[in-house]
Amino acid sequence: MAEERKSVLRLENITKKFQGLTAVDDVSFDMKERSIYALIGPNGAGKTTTVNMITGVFPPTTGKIYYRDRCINGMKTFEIARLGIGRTFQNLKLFNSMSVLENLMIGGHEMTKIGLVNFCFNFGGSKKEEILLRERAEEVMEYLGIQDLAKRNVKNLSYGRQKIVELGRAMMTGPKLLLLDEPAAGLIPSERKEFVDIVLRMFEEGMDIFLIEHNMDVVMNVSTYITVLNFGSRIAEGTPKEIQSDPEVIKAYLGDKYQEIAAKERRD
Amino acid sequence: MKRFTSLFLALVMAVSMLAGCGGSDKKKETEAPKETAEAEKKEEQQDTKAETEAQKESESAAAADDGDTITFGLSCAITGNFPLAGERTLQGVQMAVDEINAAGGVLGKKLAFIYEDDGNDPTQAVTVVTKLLNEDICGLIGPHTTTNYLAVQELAGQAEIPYITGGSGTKIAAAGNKYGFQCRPSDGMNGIVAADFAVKELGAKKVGVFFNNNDFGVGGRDAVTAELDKLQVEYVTLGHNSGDTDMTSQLMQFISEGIDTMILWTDDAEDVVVARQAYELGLEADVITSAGVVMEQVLSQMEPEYVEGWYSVTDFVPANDDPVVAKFVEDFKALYDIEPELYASAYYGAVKFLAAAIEKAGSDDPKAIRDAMAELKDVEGPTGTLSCASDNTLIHSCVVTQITDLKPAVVNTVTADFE
Amino acid sequence: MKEKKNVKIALLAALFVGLIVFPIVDKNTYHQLALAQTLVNVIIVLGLNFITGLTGQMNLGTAGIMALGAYSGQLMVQKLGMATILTIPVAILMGVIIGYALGYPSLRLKGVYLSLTTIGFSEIVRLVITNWADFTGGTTGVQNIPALNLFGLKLDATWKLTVFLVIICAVLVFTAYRIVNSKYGRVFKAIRDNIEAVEACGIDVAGLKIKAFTLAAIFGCIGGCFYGFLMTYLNPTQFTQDLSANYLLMMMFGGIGSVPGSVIGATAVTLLPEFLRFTKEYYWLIFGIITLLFAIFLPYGFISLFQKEKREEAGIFKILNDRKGKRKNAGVPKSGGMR
Amino acid sequence: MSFAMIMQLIISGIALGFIYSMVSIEYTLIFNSTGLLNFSHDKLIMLGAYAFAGQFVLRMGCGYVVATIATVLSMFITGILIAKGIFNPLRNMASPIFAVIGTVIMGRIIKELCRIIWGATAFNIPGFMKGTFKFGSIVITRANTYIIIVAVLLVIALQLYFNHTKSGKAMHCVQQNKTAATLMGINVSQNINITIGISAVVCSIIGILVISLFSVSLTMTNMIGIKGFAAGVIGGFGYFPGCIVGGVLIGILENLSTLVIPSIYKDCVAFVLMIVFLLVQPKGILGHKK
Repeated sequence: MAEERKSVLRLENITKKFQGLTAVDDVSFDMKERSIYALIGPNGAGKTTTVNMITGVFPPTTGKIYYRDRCINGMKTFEIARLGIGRTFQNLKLFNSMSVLENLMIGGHEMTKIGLVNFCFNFGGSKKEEILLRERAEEVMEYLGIQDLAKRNVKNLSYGRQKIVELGRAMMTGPKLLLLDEPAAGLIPSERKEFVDIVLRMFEEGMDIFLIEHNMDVVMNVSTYITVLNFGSRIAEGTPKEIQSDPEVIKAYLGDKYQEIAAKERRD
Repeated sequence: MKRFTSLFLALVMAVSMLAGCGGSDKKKETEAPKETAEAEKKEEQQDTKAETEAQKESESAAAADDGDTITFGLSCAITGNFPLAGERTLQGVQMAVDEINAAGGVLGKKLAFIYEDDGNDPTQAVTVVTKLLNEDICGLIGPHTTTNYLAVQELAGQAEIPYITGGSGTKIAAAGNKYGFQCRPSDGMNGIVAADFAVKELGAKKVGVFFNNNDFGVGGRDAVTAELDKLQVEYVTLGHNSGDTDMTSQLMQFISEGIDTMILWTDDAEDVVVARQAYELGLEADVITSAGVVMEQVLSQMEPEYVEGWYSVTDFVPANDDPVVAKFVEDFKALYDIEPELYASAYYGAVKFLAAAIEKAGSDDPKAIRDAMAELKDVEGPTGTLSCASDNTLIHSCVVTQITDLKPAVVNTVTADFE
Repeated sequence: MKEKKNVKIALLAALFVGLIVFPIVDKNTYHQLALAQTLVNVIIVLGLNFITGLTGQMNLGTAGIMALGAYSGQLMVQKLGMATILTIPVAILMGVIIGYALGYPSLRLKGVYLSLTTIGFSEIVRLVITNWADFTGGTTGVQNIPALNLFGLKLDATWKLTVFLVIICAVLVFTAYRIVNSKYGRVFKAIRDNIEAVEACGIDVAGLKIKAFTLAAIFGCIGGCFYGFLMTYLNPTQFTQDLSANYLLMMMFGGIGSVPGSVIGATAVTLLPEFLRFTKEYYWLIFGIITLLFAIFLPYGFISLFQKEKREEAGIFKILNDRKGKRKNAGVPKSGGMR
Repeated sequence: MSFAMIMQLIISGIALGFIYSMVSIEYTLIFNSTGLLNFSHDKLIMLGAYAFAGQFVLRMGCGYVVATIATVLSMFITGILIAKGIFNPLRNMASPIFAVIGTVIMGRIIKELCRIIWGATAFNIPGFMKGTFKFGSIVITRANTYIIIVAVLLVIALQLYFNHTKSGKAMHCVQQNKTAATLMGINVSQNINITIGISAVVCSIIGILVISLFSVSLTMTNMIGIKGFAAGVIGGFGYFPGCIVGGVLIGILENLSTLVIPSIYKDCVAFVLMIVFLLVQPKGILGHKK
């Protein structure tokens, strides 16, 4: 790990106040290239607020966000997404009136070049572009193993399948950094395992992953580096092993009562 | 691919629907050949021309066989936002036709009419008149109001069928359409008569001209202001939109300008609002209005004191001792037990004029009838004698009336000279 | 699959030829006028389909768009002596201007608020045209509009204009069909379903909303321009709220969001009153009742008769299904309409 | 323009403004509970006027009070029929467009029915709410004073109803989240039926009050229908006291605008204001809900 890896995502003293309530309080961290970086913390720790600031949903009150050393404060959501940040949503935002294939093709929409006026006159070009887009979508579906669902309407699929479709759509935008907002939530163990395998496979192929997750066993055996938030401020940072034994983290998750019981047991 | 079938179905439906709507009485003939023509198209055979040709003959044949009647078209507003005019027009025309047929019809043939509803909307007027022009008619009693007349005048001009409208706007004569006739005094004349009456009879020093911003009101305003300029009398003009329900601001401006006479040129609904608010705001001024106010259905909406002493330049008043008018009022009351008013009398006169023209022309060929109409003089009608002037206006006299206790009485009749 | 597609193309071509032949052969100007009016309405409804059908933004200002499309061209012809053929590019330019003028509020407003803005826009356009009498001719309107002359070929008779309209309408239907079934149609529908997700895919939603409004305004203005030539007379009283509602009715009657649906809807709602004219006094009431029954029992329109899953979502078929108690395709969640 | 004249303009502006307020109250009721706009509300007002004047007073000759009660009852039932027929089947569709179209068609049918049943002639009730009150040189018609009184009473009653009665609070839940409301045991469609019934009653009251001002005709409510929307938006969408403020503001500004711009542009004022407010301040002056 000697050579200096470039920083992918750097937050410097980010604070966010909502009319007096400080959701995120002076958080800084630096995500390096080639890593699965996890942001964990109990409910209401400010994880989703942080993600919303990164993706430009609302600007931070103070502090700077850098993506590959380029300040993205105040940029619009779609401008940030175009820089190569794909994301999935905590509460599954899919296009319910369309099929799986169409959902994925929307993901790739930005890659197509033909403008509206050009489209009306250029018959061949737009046909070719459409076929190209369709093929890319089929490739991603094969990669994710959902090619047989292509024609099915998204709203009729099971929750696990829908999560994978949303992941597929994020991949279609050709991201370099993938933001996963609680991907394992609501999945049954077999689906969770399948999801983790896909994420690991993507990581090996060069995709950096920024993970927001509750589920400890997913976080602990997947991520390379973890930051823990509690009540909006950073309480710990480090590799999964360090985090597991860090007293502050245990207190934050299991509350101080557990601390006393553990101490009592050690004493007896 | 399902979408393709539905797209195809849509266009097939369009064509078959079109075929179907060739007028109710001809439904059977056009329906059958059209369908077969349609079927043939599907198998790409090219003899569609022959098929629709056959259907064409059957259509004109149907019109010729009922040779013993002469039909004319009538377009009036039964639905839409002016339905009252349509109803009264229909009653007036029906009565005239029945009377003519009772007296032996025209050229020995029965007079009949087909009527369509134009909903007092220019778009529907064009559609309806096109439909009527395709029937075998010798004349058309046109859509009422100046707006609809202007929408239709090019159409009727091309079809070379004479048509008479009850619109009174100055733009009608100005359009100068050879085939268009105006069976009500044009606002040009009414406006001048109103202005003269205000200045000469009532000694107006400062006149307030309150006009409806539609073509009827604007036409009236221009005529009145032109006459007032000639008479060098000071005037103030203010407008309101049709359908306006609050005239306070305009009336307040009139009061603050200190006008002693107000000339009001607007439609029925606005007349009522102005009358009420002028009385409430205490406008002390003689008022002369355009034709609509004296109609029974307008007066019934008002309290007597609102319009006490108002004058109105109109062409028809039921309480008129002229024998022709009195007889018409009686017959109308006997038939429909309501008093006839402007629209019924105007279009009654128009039918009588059309019948007289057919008699004079001696045939039901529209061009001949038009030429006959151009020279026709002195046809007796409830709204005065109809005689055609060079600008195709038929009525050249109007009546100045005064309203006392909601009863309009004739003050004097003015007959303008015409060439 | 291949030969099924060819048969459809052949049928459509036959229909196109049929529509071209029909006005030439059938001398009855009433039929020609009815066909021309249907085609004008089809063009306008196609435009409306882009915003209200696909992106789901309520537009009740179609009358205002049509008025500007019609008046802009004709006033140029009358006041500046411009050639009549140029009214079409002027209408397209006016469409782009309206696209931005109406597109901008659509970025900030949604649903009911947007529909009120479009109503306001349409009313202001009508009032300005009515009251700015010396430029627009006010309530006397624009009279005797000259015939459209295409580089010398004067379309003075109704049937000539109708034939030209059939060609223009066919081109626009084809273009609209291509747009709706392309990436643009798809992304418009995506905006209707979930805006945040579209933004997360790096798509500039604001730009697309304005594109949708511009497309609708261009189609609307072209329709308005031909409406002017067809009627040979323009008057502000024609462009009322009722007219805008009529276009929404056409789109819904045929089927919201689909091009064949818009064509069927425009044809049916334009010709139905003509059909019912023989009932003289009550034709408008009967027309109202038929459209109301359609609106309630077949809300997804005529086209939904061909799309199974759309059909079962609402209206008479849903009621029948619920009563029968069996849910044909198991995938549909039990709660049915509650989405 | 003397001071007294301007005062008269303001007073009659307020008087007319309250009509717009009443109209915006009536459709806010429906908007509050279904989130949809009832585009046939102006035709319902006309129906109320026709029922009261045409049917009960002129044809059946009953006294004003009896006629009012009869009109209110019949309109309540009409409102529920409309709710059952149009609003409930169409309200949980994907987009509000379906219900909007349903109400527009309903409006057309009502207008045609009025024309066929009560005829096309415009008519009035002689001596109904005639006369004016004079304060020095300022004049205000009796009808307008009744409208102001009824409007204020209505707002107070509706505020109390919405905030302090069980079914009133239920309406709040129905508006915010229909699924949750059902889970809480509120019969949503029945609640909406009542709301639209009340709204139809308010329509009929407006209809009765404006008879003496506009007289009963098929086009009596065209203008106030659309301006009612403007009043709601400017005052504060979905908030009753806001409707009063919005309506009065439009009434006054319209009248005063004639001092500055030609009187024919009076109607544009309401629409320009509406669009400005929609863009700049969508929640209106008093409104606190977006």
